[in-house]
Amino acid sequence: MLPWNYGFHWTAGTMIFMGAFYTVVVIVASTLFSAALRSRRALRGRQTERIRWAEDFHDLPARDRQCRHVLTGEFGYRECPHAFDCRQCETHSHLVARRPPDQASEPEEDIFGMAFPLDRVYHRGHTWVHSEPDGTVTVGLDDLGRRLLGEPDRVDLPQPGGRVSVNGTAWHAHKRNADVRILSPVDGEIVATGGPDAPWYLKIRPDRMDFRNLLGGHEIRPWVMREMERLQLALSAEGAAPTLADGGVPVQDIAAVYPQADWDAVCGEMFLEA
Amino acid sequence: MIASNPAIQPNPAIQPNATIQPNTERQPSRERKRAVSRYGMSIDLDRCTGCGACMVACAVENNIPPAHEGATARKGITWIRVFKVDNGEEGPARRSVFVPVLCQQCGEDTPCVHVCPQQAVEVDPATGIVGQMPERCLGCRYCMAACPYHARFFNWWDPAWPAGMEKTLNPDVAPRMRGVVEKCNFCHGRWHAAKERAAAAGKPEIEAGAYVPACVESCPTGAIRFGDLKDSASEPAVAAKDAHSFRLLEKLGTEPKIYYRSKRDWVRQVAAAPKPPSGKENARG
Amino acid sequence: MQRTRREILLFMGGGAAGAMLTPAPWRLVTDAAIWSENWPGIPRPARGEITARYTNCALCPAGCAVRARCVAGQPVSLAGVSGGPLSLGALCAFGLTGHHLPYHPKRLKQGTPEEAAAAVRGAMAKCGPSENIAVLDLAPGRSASWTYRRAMAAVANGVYLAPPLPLGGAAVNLAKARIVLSLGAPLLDGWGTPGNVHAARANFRLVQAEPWESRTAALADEWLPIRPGSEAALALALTDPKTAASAAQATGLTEKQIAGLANELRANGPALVLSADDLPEAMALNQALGAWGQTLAAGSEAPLPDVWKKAAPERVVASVADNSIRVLFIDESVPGSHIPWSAVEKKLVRDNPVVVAFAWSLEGYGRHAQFTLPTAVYPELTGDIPPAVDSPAATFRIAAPLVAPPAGMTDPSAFIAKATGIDPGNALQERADAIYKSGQGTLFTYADAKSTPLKDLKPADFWKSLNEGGAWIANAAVGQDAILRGDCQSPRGPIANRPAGCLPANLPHIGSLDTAFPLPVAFSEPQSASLTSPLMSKLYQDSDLRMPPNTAALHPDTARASGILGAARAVLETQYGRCAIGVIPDASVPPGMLAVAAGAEVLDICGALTRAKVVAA
Amino acid sequence: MDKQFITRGVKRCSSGKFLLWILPWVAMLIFGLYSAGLCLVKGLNQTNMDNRFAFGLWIFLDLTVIALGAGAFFTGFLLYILKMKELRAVINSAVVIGVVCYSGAMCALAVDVGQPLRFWFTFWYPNVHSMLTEVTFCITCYLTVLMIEYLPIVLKNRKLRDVPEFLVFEHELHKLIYVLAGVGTFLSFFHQGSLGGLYGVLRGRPFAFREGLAIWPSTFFLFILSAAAVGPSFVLLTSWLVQTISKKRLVKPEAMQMLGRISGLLLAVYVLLKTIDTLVWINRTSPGNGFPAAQYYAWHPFGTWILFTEIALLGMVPALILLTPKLRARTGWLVSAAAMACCGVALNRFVQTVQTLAVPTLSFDKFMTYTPSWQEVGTFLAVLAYGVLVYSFSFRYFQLFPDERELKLEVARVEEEPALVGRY
Repeated sequence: MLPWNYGFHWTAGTMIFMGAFYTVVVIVASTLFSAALRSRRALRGRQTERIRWAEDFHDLPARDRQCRHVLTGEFGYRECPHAFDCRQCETHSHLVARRPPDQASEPEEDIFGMAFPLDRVYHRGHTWVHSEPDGTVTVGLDDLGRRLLGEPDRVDLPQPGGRVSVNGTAWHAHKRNADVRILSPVDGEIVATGGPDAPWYLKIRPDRMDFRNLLGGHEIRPWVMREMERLQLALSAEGAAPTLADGGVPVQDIAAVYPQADWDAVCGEMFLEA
Repeated sequence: MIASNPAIQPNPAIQPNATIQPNTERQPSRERKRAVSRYGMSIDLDRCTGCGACMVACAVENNIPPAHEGATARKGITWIRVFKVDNGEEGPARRSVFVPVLCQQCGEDTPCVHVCPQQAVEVDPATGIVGQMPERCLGCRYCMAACPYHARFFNWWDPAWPAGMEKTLNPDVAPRMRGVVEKCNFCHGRWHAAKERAAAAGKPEIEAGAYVPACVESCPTGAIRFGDLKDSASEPAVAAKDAHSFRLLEKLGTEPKIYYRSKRDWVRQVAAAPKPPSGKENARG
Repeated sequence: MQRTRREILLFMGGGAAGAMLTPAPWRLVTDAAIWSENWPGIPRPARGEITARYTNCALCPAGCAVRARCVAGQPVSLAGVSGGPLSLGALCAFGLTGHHLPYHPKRLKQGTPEEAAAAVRGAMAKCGPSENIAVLDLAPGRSASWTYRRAMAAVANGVYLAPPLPLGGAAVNLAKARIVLSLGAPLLDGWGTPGNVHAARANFRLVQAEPWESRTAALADEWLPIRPGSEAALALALTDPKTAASAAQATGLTEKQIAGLANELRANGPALVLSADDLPEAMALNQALGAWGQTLAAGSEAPLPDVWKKAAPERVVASVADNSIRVLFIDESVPGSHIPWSAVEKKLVRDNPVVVAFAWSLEGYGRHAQFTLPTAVYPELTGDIPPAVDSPAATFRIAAPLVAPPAGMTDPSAFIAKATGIDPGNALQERADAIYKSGQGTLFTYADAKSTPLKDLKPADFWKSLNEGGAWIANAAVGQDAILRGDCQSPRGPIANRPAGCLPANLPHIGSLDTAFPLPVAFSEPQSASLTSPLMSKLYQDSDLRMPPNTAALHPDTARASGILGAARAVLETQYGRCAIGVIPDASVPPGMLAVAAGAEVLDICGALTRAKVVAA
Repeated sequence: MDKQFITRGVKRCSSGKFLLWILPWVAMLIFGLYSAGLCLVKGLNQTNMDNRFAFGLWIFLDLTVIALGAGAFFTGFLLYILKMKELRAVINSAVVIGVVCYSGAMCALAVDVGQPLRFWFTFWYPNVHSMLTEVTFCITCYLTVLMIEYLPIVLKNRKLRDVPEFLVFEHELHKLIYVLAGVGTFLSFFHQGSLGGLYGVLRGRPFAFREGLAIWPSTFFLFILSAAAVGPSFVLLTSWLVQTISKKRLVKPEAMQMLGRISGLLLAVYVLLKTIDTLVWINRTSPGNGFPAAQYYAWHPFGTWILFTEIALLGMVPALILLTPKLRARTGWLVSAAAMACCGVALNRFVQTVQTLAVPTLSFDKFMTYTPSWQEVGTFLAVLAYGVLVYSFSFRYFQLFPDERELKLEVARVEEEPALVGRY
């Protein structure tokens, strides 16, 4: 084992054997060590939220990781390489550049009786961002998200003054056995908090007025259609009835209609949480 | 753990032609360190009466405890074991021979040495004796699986002597604990004592006949002879050249140092590989 | 100055790391191995000055010379003595482990000598005229034996009993023999003095006539596998050719073979015939072959003090009237030949006889006696060794104690002498003096392997050397003062006229086949009723080399016929009784016989020439 | 009650049902631990092993279990080094199997040696020429590696990952997993081989002795190959078992078939080489040592049938099945072929350990037989129970089959199609 204990000979065999052994030990040890080091750095650098989202995104089924441009039909099939953060995506900016400015006809999209006002942009985690004149933005749940949670049992809002980051946790909502974190659509500092009964959940002073990562305009309909489809799947996967209760129009509190469904799983699906 | 042992004397009755003569072979000092002597044995099967004196003498010398009541012929500790071997015939045609089997002290890639995971088995370069270090042994028994002669033994039980009998233990040999392997080492205690006597007498090497293992000393018929194979005058060296000599499983190429001898042809077949079952096997031995 | 916790921790950590770079911790770890060797429960051999001490083995009449390696006086191993008179450096397995006997778990620790003495006194007092007081001496020919004979001579109707002497007391001179016919005698397996036998072996041709391949048969020059129980017939045919035909039938040999053997014996003499049970036929054959005076001579003992001459004659148990013994002393302090208890028992008076056994374990007659008084055991006991059957010259050898016997041991001769009111004196020394007076013979001392004519010694030195390991050997085969043994009172008389001269008178000669007990018994191991060293387990348990005591090996067919096929245990039945035995199926034992390893139980029911049967347990 | 520990969106049986399932295994484990304890306290005299049968049931168990556990390293190798993405579906399960097998084998070994307290001697006084040293070193290292590979699986548990430190560490460790996979492959390569070498080097046992390359007898390479071949088969087999017992779809059939194909491919190569090796041994090695190979098979019950069964019946046949796409596509064939492959390798290990010792070497030896004592069997069962328990718990609380959720939705989708179509 070591040169100065019994039976150690400086033979080629010993050298090779021990060399290999210690190499392995060193490699394994350093792997562990560097992993520990990197995670320490990550923790220091408040990367937890980013990592959590990266993991969740990574664990999403392939078909839920689709690029937004697949929804609009610009791609047949494309997995989003940027974890739904289009701000770093060249492809996206190119496509947007080529896209004709869309003329919004009516002020809001009505999809299955759900209102999706066009004056705001939507995050795929079912939050919207609405720019206020005072340079802040308000963030709230979109209609589908609202109906999924219905009257939430509990909502844990962050303290004003705290920070949120894109795809990081904005707040937590509890409904039945569901405990979901709602993804934040923007980076910024929390100015004020509202709640389920207030028109918005959070008022945020964003770092940059850059909402490229959010959906707007004509993207909304196909997206919501797709979301409904996912909802259908999630529901039936949880052993709920094949169609929505009232022949299509989601009721105000969908959860109430499916008492037997594993609401945790459904919300996990819809709010993009593993 | 080795006390000097002047009481052991050569036994002319056992070593008739052991006229005191120094080891004639003189190697250069560098050489000597590697191989001073190659101790070996010759066993005359035509003289072995199967009395078992060697077995008990060995047990006495090496502090091997009496058998635990659960011990059997396959769990017992017998560094040297006398087998009754027959020619497989029935009735008047049957012939038997007694074959003492001990560690054959293989000289070429000794099977048990290189399998031991922790250097508990070593060949002493000075004597060519395959040594076992029980205090180093893990008890994995790999060496036992490796030994073709079944000359290695595992301590299945804690060693136990009847009350008072531990007074008769040999101070030159430490008793072994449960769970370790042990084997014949040509009575290492005796070798050490002989070495010390030689040193005390100012001789470089142990003189022929000054060192004999217990089994050799105890054999009433002198069937077992012991000596240095490098010393061409020694009994085993002579026996090795005998036309009627053979070694067990010679073809394995492990160069065992125990030479057997018999004038009976069928006995010499014993050296060969086992025959398929004849259904005529002896229930004993 | 102030130290922060951090600094202290750093210091300790650094210290630990630094220590790792020194050999200390590694040495420690390495030594842990050695420590783990000395677990509790593993005895540590005692240390001490190592010396060599010499004595004679008292475990059988061979009395082999013994060199004991002692640590602080305690013998730790025994070995033969090179050039020892008869034993020639050889020692058997039993002898090699003799030093364990005092520590045998079954050793007898205490007895009640006072009560025994009182009982004996009482019994002797009311001993009727037709009743006897007897000593049964299992190892006759010792000085102690002469004490018993004197004691029995001192009391009215005292009788001295001993088992029949081998060859009726004759002595064998193997050195002279050129051809030996052994009728099942275990010549190479414990017969006589191993060293002597093996030394002589080279010079004679050995023909072993025996039903199964015993150790001797395996090494004989010729093995005649005869039918079980036909030894006598063969011997007879060899003596008297007229019976050859019937012998051929009985033995399964051809008449030609028998004739050939007969010629061989006559042509290649001097010949010697030995048999397992001292067959009269064998002795007759010896005489016919003219072995007498050549390979056979009258056995003789060392000279006696004149005062000892007034001694009771040596008698065999059979010669005593039934129900006539009121007081019986049995000396089995040294192992000797065993007489079936039932044979002894029927000699005792009906109304409470007193039987006092002197033994070191309860394995022998102690199981039957009212009183068993513990004695010293070799190598504790002091005594001389009876003449060996293969020693033509008279010898005197003392088994000097190597270890002191524990307290509370009884000395048989002292006890019997006291009971009979004689003075035992120091028998050994008196005899040594008598020998010295005879002035002949030589003394062989073991320590220096020197033999000195008696003349050149002072009496004190003679006595001293005898006690420190030595042997006196008479010069002539029969010294003028030698005491002849057994029934061979006058060897110079014409043997031919006294055909029965040296025939053991007592042997029941079973010629006809006994249908009640169809299986002749052959003893496959050296017979011994007494315990052996626990290490003997190496021979019968750790390896199947020998059979454990009280077991029988028999052919599967025999087992089937006896209805015990596959059984591990069975019951052995003989004319004397029955006992439980272990059974080993062994195809090498021919059908129709038993190869038995004797133990006390078996010997209790097996005399000479026993036939037996085995039944399911 | 343990809901919050179970991965979101996957279905697990009720706690009560789960308890019912583990109960018998726990009982078995307790019994096993008792018998193992006997062997440790009273010594190995509790077993039926003896000086002739120095190895018994346990060594056979160790060799087999380690061969089956090879799936861990080999799947890892294929996934992380050769980038076979499909195998991501089973890697976690494979790692757990590896952990179970190797730790189980280690425990069995600890009972098997006469002086367990001296286990560290091997590291302290290593004899680098001994195959067993290599095995001990590699297995210990590899077990450590497996544990580290197991760590992320544990930390990914729904409750644990709420702790930021765990979440982050798991994430970072998983990024470096390929390093471990590489090391694991290296180690496995050597100890699997050395396990074979263990017997191949026994010059004193001509039945086992083999010639080879440099210091390695042919069995060295055969063992590596057979282990690599049977590893995926065993992963496949377990996945199938879990699917059947839990009545869920866990692995995509493509992944299963891929495992089958790989297994079949390697098995075919193995069988080929094994055959060549056997022929060389029969015609050269063994006679060279004075042992006509025929006589080994004259000792009943170990006739030539055992050779045939090992190589042809449980080697060639499953290899062919696994290599035939048609059959492979049929779960029944696929699974039974995998099972046969596993049995084949188990039989090979049995022959190596038990038959080697049973066949006499000295001409006056008897043919040795040996039946394990109940203590040995008990210890054997303990390892088995331990394995089942660890796997059961891992399956319940950790995400062994990443595709499970997707497959679940998959099922739903299939049922949904008509309804959806009906919508538009």
